[in-house]
Amino acid sequence: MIDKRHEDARACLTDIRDGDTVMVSGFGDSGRPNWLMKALIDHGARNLTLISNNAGEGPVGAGALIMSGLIGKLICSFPRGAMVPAMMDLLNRGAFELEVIPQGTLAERIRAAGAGVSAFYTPTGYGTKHAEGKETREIDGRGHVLEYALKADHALVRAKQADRWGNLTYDKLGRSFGPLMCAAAAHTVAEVDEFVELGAISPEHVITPGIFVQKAVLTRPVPADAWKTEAAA
Amino acid sequence: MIDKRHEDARACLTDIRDGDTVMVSGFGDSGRPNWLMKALIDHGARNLTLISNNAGEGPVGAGALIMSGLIGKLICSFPRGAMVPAMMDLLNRGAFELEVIPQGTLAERIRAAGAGVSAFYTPTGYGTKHAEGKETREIDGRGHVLEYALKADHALVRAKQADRWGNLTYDKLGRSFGPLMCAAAAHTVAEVDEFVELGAISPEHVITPGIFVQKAVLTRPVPADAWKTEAAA
Amino acid sequence: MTLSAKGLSRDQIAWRLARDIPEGWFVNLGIGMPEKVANHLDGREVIFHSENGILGMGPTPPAGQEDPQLINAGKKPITALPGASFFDHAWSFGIVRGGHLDLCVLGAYQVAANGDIANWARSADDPLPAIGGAMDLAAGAKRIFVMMDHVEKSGAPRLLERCAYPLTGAGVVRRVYTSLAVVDVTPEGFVVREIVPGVSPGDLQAVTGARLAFAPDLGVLEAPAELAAPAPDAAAPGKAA
Amino acid sequence: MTLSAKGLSRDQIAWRLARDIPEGWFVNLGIGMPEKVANHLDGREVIFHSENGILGMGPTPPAGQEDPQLINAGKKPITALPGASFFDHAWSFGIVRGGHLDLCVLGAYQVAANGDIANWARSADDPLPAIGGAMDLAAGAKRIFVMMDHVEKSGAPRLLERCAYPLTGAGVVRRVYTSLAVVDVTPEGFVVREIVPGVSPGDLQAVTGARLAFAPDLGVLEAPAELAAPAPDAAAPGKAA
Repeated sequence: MIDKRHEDARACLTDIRDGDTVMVSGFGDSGRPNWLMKALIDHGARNLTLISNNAGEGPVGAGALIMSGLIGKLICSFPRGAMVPAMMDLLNRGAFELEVIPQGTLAERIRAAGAGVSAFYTPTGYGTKHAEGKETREIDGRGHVLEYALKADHALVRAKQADRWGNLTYDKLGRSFGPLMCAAAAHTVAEVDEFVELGAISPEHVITPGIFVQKAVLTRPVPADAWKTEAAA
Repeated sequence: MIDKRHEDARACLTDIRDGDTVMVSGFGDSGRPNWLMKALIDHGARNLTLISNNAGEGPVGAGALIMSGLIGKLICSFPRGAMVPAMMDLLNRGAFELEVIPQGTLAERIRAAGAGVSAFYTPTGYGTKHAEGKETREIDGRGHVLEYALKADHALVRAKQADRWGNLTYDKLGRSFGPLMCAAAAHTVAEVDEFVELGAISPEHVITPGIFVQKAVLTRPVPADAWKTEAAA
Repeated sequence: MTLSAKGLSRDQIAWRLARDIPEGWFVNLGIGMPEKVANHLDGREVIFHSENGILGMGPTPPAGQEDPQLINAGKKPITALPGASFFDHAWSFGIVRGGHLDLCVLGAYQVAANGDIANWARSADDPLPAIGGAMDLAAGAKRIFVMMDHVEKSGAPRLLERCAYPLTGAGVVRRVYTSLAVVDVTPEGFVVREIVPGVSPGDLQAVTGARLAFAPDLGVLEAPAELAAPAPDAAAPGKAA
Repeated sequence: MTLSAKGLSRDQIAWRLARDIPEGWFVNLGIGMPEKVANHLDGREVIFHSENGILGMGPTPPAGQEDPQLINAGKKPITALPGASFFDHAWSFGIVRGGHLDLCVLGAYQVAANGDIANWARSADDPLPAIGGAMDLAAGAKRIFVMMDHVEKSGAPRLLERCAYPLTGAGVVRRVYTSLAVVDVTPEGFVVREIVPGVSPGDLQAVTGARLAFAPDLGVLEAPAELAAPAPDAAAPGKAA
């Protein structure tokens, strides 16, 4: 019998190796897989490439991961917030590499990876610094930038419900990047409010079909002080 | 007050002009907007480009439109079924032009138009007759075909529920191309089982947000003999 | 009285801009100053989009009723109106990039006479560039209206021949609502449609970094006095995240 | 006894192929012959995809309970199992093209030693080419298994050095299950894994249009006799629509 429900978050992350690429869902505090991100810090794989829309709102989530010293490269759209001074310090010391991408392009690149589209032309960013060094093309009289699919080895995703096939629903604006990342990663772990019986989610209301999800665990709160780690080396 | 609900299907189609491009939703008999397609025949605009996954299953839907002589070009993935002899006859007489596209590429081209992606690289069809004359590119060691967004002036779409903002739900496999076409057309008319009050559809369950829908009408059955028109000139 | 004292408050600019939004438009309001536009629609039904995945965004909830999964692009608590819909980030930016929004209102550091907008960084060398969704919004909506103070706190002009700061979008701005005027961006450059009382075309040109043309039917921009603020505020423009 | 009389029935081919599908795979079964595979899983939980927008497709409903909005890619009535999900065509073919399906089973006119498959047209000049979803399925799934009679009704071979008919996909087939053998497609060409009883490697080579290698541990393909059909049937392979 297929059953993707697991008890131990940390055990779901054992396949994450040094140098892997990891996507984390969410927009700000909404839809962020705190329990899995904390487990990722404890897991301790190093030199990770982290793909997260936000980074730096505070010493939690992506901010805590960056401060943990486990991140070799950060790909995001908005590296701003209370952590800016600390992140600047780490950047100046060369502790990690940063790539900032327009948010819609970030979303579409992730979506493309999941959907088997290897590259696409978008008008976003044409004529700006973001397009420098990129291939461009005029289509229907308008400038476009060529962008490539962005995939990952792993995705950590916050959702609302999961059944044993891994079908997911989300909670309001917590949806955001979740469904895209589930499809774009080779191995997706979902952190959910509740496990439900197979068939409890109407086929009309499944947002992420289980084909995109490898494992699911129940969420638990992460106390603010649990995010703290030794300062990055 | 915004209210996209209308009573008269024919009146919703008055903006359709000779030479326009019209998408129709559905896969086989599922999700096909019969009432609107019959109204399109009655409306009588000529030299239309019709985009429909299927064509030719029988003297209904796209098959009836083709026999009506109003179609100048058909874009589809599967022009097969009981109508093949009649369609062959029309093709041989040059009565319409035909473009056949792999089904996933058709869906993705329509999706791209709605999402503001102007072109994309797909592995589908590389090395086949479908790729002849198309731009190709090797990405990550694999051959890809460049495909362009496919938009329309109008979309006629079958859905289940609509509220006055034009938010839609669908019925099972009747969803298929509907949500993509709503977004890809400048002017979308939805044919639905029922009108519901604003708020009756949970924000979690809206499949097509009203921003993609301009008008909605209640569906009505189209008797088999009502599809008949004079043979195409 | 200085020019800045004659200028509109942010609420007054928002009021003026809101008059140009008809019922039924789908609108994205950038973070910060543009959010005030929602307060001045006089009952017209306008549907607001927030790029983190909602159409039908409603006002701030009462204190104590905030939901951490209901926030806007600025990370502030919102509500979902009856008729709202949630969708993933690919569809949300499909709405943006696909030209489905009737209007996006953005704050800006600078706007150029060719429609260029700069609103995400004051330096091309910013090591932590805050692009967010601004480039997508600038490239995607049917119309881009900009709201901003006419000049910097320092008095430096923000309407320029060419932007000095890094661009968010090239040639995309349709109209600019400043503390002193309503200015269209046309193929021939800036054309002033309305000016606040007590400011002459010459005064306006003097605080503008690009040549201004003036509409033959140049209007007076009179905003409700009750919306006036004690003092103008020239903080950084809002940016999507 | 002729070779064709020694050949497997379609149900027997389906039975053999089904033995290679472990529990938990996501599988798309092409229209026609491949659909029979679903009958031979012996209780293993396998999730079926139909490209018109469902995962968790269940068996044909009882007569009278058909729902016109619940059909498979072949337009035949289906059911939705508990755990099923519906999605639009873009996501459905995202599942296909994105490499998420563990397996797609296709019928074919011809398969070549380089993995090419031809299953959508017998002529490049077909004025009504029935491409459907076959090209996407051929290009997208993690594995493509082909089910087909070993030869045409005319006796002409279907396993060839190069396909004569227009390609559906280039270099994509992993394994072919025919009425006479199980044949892997390898970088060195066809390698036979199993042959039905009573057919020698020489017999098989004689009805094959490409050079065959034979596995050192060449097996005997013995299928349950109760699945044998009265007479083999060599109609056109199924195609997605």
